[in-house]
Amino acid sequence: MSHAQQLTSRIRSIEPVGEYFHIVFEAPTIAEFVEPGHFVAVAVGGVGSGMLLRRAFSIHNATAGDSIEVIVAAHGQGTQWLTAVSAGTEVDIIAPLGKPFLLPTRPVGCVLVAGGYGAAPMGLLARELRDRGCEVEVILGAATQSRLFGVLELTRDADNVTVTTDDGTSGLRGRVTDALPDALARINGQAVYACGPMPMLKAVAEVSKAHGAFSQCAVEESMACGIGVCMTCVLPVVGDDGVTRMVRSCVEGPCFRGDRVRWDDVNTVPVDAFGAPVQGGH
Amino acid sequence: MSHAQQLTSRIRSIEPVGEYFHIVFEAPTIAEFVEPGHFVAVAVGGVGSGMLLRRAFSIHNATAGDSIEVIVAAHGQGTQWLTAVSAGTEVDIIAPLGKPFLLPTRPVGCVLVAGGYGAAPMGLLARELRDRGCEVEVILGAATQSRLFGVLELTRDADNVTVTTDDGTSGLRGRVTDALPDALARINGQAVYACGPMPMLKAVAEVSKAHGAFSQCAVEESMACGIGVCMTCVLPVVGDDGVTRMVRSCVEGPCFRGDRVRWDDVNTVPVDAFGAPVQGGH
Amino acid sequence: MSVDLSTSLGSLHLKSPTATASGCAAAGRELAQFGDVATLGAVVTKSIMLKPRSGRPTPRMAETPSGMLNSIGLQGPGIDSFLDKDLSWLTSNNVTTIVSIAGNNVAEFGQLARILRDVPGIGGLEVNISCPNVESRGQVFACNPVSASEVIDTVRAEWTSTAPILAKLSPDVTDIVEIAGSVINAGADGVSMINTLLGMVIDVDAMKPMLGGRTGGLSGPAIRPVAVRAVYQVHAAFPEVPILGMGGIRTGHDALEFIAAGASAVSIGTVVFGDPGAPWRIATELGNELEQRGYSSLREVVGLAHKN
Amino acid sequence: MSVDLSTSLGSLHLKSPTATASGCAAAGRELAQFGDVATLGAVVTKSIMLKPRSGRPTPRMAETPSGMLNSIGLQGPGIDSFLDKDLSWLTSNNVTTIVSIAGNNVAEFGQLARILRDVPGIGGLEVNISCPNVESRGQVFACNPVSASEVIDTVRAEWTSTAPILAKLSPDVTDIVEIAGSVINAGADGVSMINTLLGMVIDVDAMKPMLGGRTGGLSGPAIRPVAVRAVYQVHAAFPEVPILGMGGIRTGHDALEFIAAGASAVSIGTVVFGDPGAPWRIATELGNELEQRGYSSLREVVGLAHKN
Ligand SMILES: Cc1cc2nc3c(=O)[nH]c(=O)nc-3n(C[C@H](O)[C@H](O)[C@H](O)COP(=O)(O)OP(=O)(O)OC[C@H]3O[C@@H](n4cnc5c(N)ncnc54)[C@H](O)[C@@H]3O)c2cc1C
Ligand SMILES: Cc1cc2nc3c(=O)[nH]c(=O)nc-3n(C[C@H](O)[C@H](O)[C@H](O)COP(=O)(O)OP(=O)(O)OC[C@H]3O[C@@H](n4cnc5c(N)ncnc54)[C@H](O)[C@@H]3O)c2cc1C
Ligand SMILES: Cc1cc2nc3c(=O)[nH]c(=O)nc-3n(C[C@H](O)[C@H](O)[C@H](O)COP(=O)(O)O)c2cc1C
Ligand SMILES: Cc1cc2nc3c(=O)[nH]c(=O)nc-3n(C[C@H](O)[C@H](O)[C@H](O)COP(=O)(O)O)c2cc1C
Ligand code: FES
Ligand code: FES
Repeated sequence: MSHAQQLTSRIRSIEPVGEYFHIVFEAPTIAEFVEPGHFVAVAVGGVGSGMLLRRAFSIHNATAGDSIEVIVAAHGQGTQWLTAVSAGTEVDIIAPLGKPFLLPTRPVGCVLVAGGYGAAPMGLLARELRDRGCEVEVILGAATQSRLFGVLELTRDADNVTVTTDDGTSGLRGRVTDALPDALARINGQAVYACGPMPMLKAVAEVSKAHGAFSQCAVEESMACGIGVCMTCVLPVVGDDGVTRMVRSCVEGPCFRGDRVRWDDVNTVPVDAFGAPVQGGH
Repeated sequence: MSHAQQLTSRIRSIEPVGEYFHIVFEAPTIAEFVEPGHFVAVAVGGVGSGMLLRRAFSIHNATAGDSIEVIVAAHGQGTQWLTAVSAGTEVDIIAPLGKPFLLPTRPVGCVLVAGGYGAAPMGLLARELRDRGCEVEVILGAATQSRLFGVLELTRDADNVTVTTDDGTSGLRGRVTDALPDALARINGQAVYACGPMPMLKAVAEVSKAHGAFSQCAVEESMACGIGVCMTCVLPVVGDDGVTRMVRSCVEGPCFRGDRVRWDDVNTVPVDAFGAPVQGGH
Repeated sequence: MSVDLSTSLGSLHLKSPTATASGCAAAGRELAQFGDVATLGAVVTKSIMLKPRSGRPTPRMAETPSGMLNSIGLQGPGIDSFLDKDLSWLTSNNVTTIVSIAGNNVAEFGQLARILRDVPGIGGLEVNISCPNVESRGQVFACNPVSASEVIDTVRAEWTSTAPILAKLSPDVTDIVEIAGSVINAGADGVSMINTLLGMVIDVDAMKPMLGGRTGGLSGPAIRPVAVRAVYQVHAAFPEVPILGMGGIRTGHDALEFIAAGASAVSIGTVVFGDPGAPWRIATELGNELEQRGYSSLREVVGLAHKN
Repeated sequence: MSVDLSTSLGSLHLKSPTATASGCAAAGRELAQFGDVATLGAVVTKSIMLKPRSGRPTPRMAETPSGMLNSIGLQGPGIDSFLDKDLSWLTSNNVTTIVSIAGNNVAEFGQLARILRDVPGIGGLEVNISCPNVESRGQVFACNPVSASEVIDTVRAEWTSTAPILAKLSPDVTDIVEIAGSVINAGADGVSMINTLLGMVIDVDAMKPMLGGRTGGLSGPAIRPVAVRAVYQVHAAFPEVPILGMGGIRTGHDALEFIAAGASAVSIGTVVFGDPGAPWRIATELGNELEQRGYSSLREVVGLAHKN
């Protein structure tokens, strides 16, 4: 486990990219420890803020000794604040956090599947995989063209990029999973890496499994602490011993084996989970 | 009573002056209604702020059709926020608020006495009084030189300026009231205008009375609403009928007749006040 | 806007769902600079007592994170002056008015009801049995089901008008549903909730409580989750009883939470201090929130969160 | 720094006045990345139950203005695993540890006390009788003086260690002084307060409560004035009884409010989520606040706001 560092970071730049914002944080002591799939937790709101909790973002890029980068969708209050501050603003960040993607030890074909800003961690991952000799296919999906992220960058960093949009405004009309079997076939894919909304992750995990590929999914659960102390971010995951536990996605994830997450039971406590309430009281 | 307007104002500039900040708010529709002694209430904290209440500042200057200006001491969270934002930031303001200084109808000698940022409204007042043909003496005091405000400006706008500091770093060592009798004598002063901390106002009111001058004191009570609806900002004031009432300093003040405020009873409800608790229950 | 925002609190029809909260808009007049008070759902007046009252010593407020403490102590001119100066202004300006009353004892509540029952122009009565800013904690009627129902009983007995009686409840109780039940039994037509939570800030320089009254009432967005919970619980227990919901409402989205939890209308309190136009703005925003979600009226959403 | 920040909770000496709050630092290990856990006043562990417990369904949290709601539901590994993995880590790292326990019924509290009494390395026991995140409201022992004292009675009877028993109280009661009195009578050496306030957020898109557990516990700076008031009231009534104060402490200045109100030490909860270094930072800040005001020790300030 890499140690997370808390630090006051200067925002070097904020630039719009489609519907998102690309933010560069100065983080000289952090960047070298970042692996693909790590996230950063950013304090928002400044002096007198009513927002106590940090916002989590996948690390999009890390330049050793210098900076880390994220891709942010302006969603609620916190991200609205963060995407509206000016360059030069200082914010408190903690990184790297979470378990990164598990990387193959041998050079195998890998398919990277992302929905919307889920593409944020994929460049770092693609480059790492190619450094290890893996052939890399990427599938990027979104509801509509303006919500696609990373097409250009990944075209450079991967062997092939397929784009899908729900409304057909870019690439194929349809879902990322429609394109997954072909991509797997093209490179004899053994591993699938996914980041995006829960229903997408579930579908990717299923398609991967059906095609005999190992999958790693980066989940996005609501997090209060991001460092493993609060137990808000749990989801039901099957352990090596076959037992389902409510595990913390901030420290035991966000990257999980797709075949181990009980996707249909997310937001519930399955009756067979470790410590689940038993009939007739606890 | 002038109508207060609520408006989203762009901050045109923020400049340090000594220990204070001079802030210019664009307020084209408001400026023409400002009279000396009016205040503005500024919302602070921006998106997601935990600070609900506005901050009140005396209006330092108003340029019709254009802007209003204030002098702010960075004190707690809200003023720290306000003095740290960059020019161009939009903030919600309400002005003009409060009862302004009561002006003499004839050209009489006037002494303006201010402590620290209490000098903020004095330029506007001095110019108005001189327009009316009054001779104007000003006494500016502070704990130390860096907390003096407005010396240069008032040297231009008044007939004479006396400076006092507690530590003697500028002007006379001592209190503003030490200089008041002489100033009154010099111009045969009939009216005294004061703005500053409560103990100073009390002293000014007493000295004025002793010298047969009418005094107007702008008080600074903690305010939740600034518009007269909450009853937080009250202090005991004697009415024309001789009855003491707990009156709202935001709408019936902040400028009060110095001889009507019961200075020693501020922060209490005098037993003879209208509606005061009576022995043995209400 | 195509959404019907009209609503009612028992027999009182409201053209808009946002009212001012008692003590946060005086008697409406000062707000007239910021909007047409007659277009509000209602003005709920500052709680009025029989006699003039000077309130508690200052400081009377402290800003707290996303909230504030106040210890006003029900300063007011007494019922006679209120009728003469305040209610007459409201009536002559066609403002829907809910008069809030507070007594030092049960009998005073009855006297106030007797005085007010024949006064024209009163849309409803809010009975403030929950003000924490009184000299002794023992005076908070709403903290005890028996004394709460005594007050409402007495008011009900005097109140001959058809305008609804709303009992204003305190969140500072172990079981707010029990208190609600007791005032409903005693004849309240509806409940208003919540009043402030008892709180304190210490001035660590003077080393004593900051407020002149030592303790004060905590209000504002900080307490909103407590208020929503209270509304939800009471609506679950008494689905037919109209609720005037309040506690930290800042936006139309917040107001919608209260409506979905079971409030028929909402009062805007502390937020008015920072944004005097809030009662109007929030009504507009609430309309937009409903429209975006495909609702055509506010009424269909009252209590909807209980159905899912 | 020249200020003596050491303090005590009954027989437990604390080298620093800031502890972690139960449920907000797990069992301390994750915080070790941000500071030396052994230098904290204490780690108060997440409330542990007899059996493993999976907690409530997600979502388990909602951010609220200056606060948050949680409905974790006491997820934990059960006492055996706790002793094996968590307490052993704490002990071997020389961490002052206050173990928080929670039971489904009175007997379970007793069993937990019996298991823990002979385990070395336990500095104190915090008895969580106030968690709102349980299936039925009836289970909140701290809302009733009788059931509260039953729990403490039972724990006291089992507890042979000299380490203090702290009863953790809920603010969701009409009279917290009464509850404090009942647990003190039953043998608590001190009280911890406050636990969270019962609250709710509605998801107005799904039109149902946001949290999986419907209601949750409100914590953070939003509730600080309620917590300070509770500490002040209980210290006024029982000046000799040590109080571990908590509720929205974010800075040393906030901590000083609690100390002045009567707490001998403080726990840092929700603020740790946004600032994991907070328990250390706040101790330093508190030292500075005391120094600036000319105090030479924390002890001389405990309860000082009652003297003025
Ligand atoms: C591991 C991880 C990686 C993420 N990566 C990215 C990314 O690269 N780019 C990006 O735009 N977003 C990302 N998100 C989602 C991002 O954290 C949320 O959009 C953001 O927290 C919402 O904050 P807000 O202030 O806009 O919304 P609010 O509704 O104001 O947030 C309120 C609270 O809920 C939490 N919350 C709300 N929505 C989410 C969510 N979807 N996921 C987690 N917490 C949430 C917030 O953190 C905050 O504590 C990621 C989330 C996680 C957990
Ligand atoms: C009529 C009037 C005119 C004023 N003119 C000026 C001026 O020209 N320049 C200037 O620097 N200051 C002025 N003040 C004081 C200024 O309003 C406070 O310094 C400021 O509100 C403090 O806010 P804060 O966020 O720094 O402090 P915080 O302690 O965070 O404030 C918390 C709350 O208390 C209120 N408050 C705190 N201190 C004061 C105070 N001294 N007076 C009133 N409310 C207070 C705040 O408004 C806020 O609601 C004036 C106050 C009044 C009432
Ligand atoms: C300054 C102030 C004065 C108040 N005065 C009264 C009052 O006189 N009568 C009453 O029933 N409630 C009074 N309240 C409580 C409010 O009506 C409301 O119930 C409470 O503040 C919660 O709503 P809010 O968070 O929107 O302010 C007062 C609140 C504040 C902040
Ligand atoms: C996520 C979370 C989990 C909590 N779990 C527990 C718990 O297990 N036992 C307990 O006694 N209190 C628990 N609490 C309450 C805290 O210990 C504390 O009493 C309360 O949150 C107020 O302090 P704060 O505002 O500093 O968080 C929990 C609070 C939070 C936010
Ligand atoms: S977010 Fe707190 S444990 Fe994961
Ligand atoms: S500040 Fe609200 S009445 Fe004066």
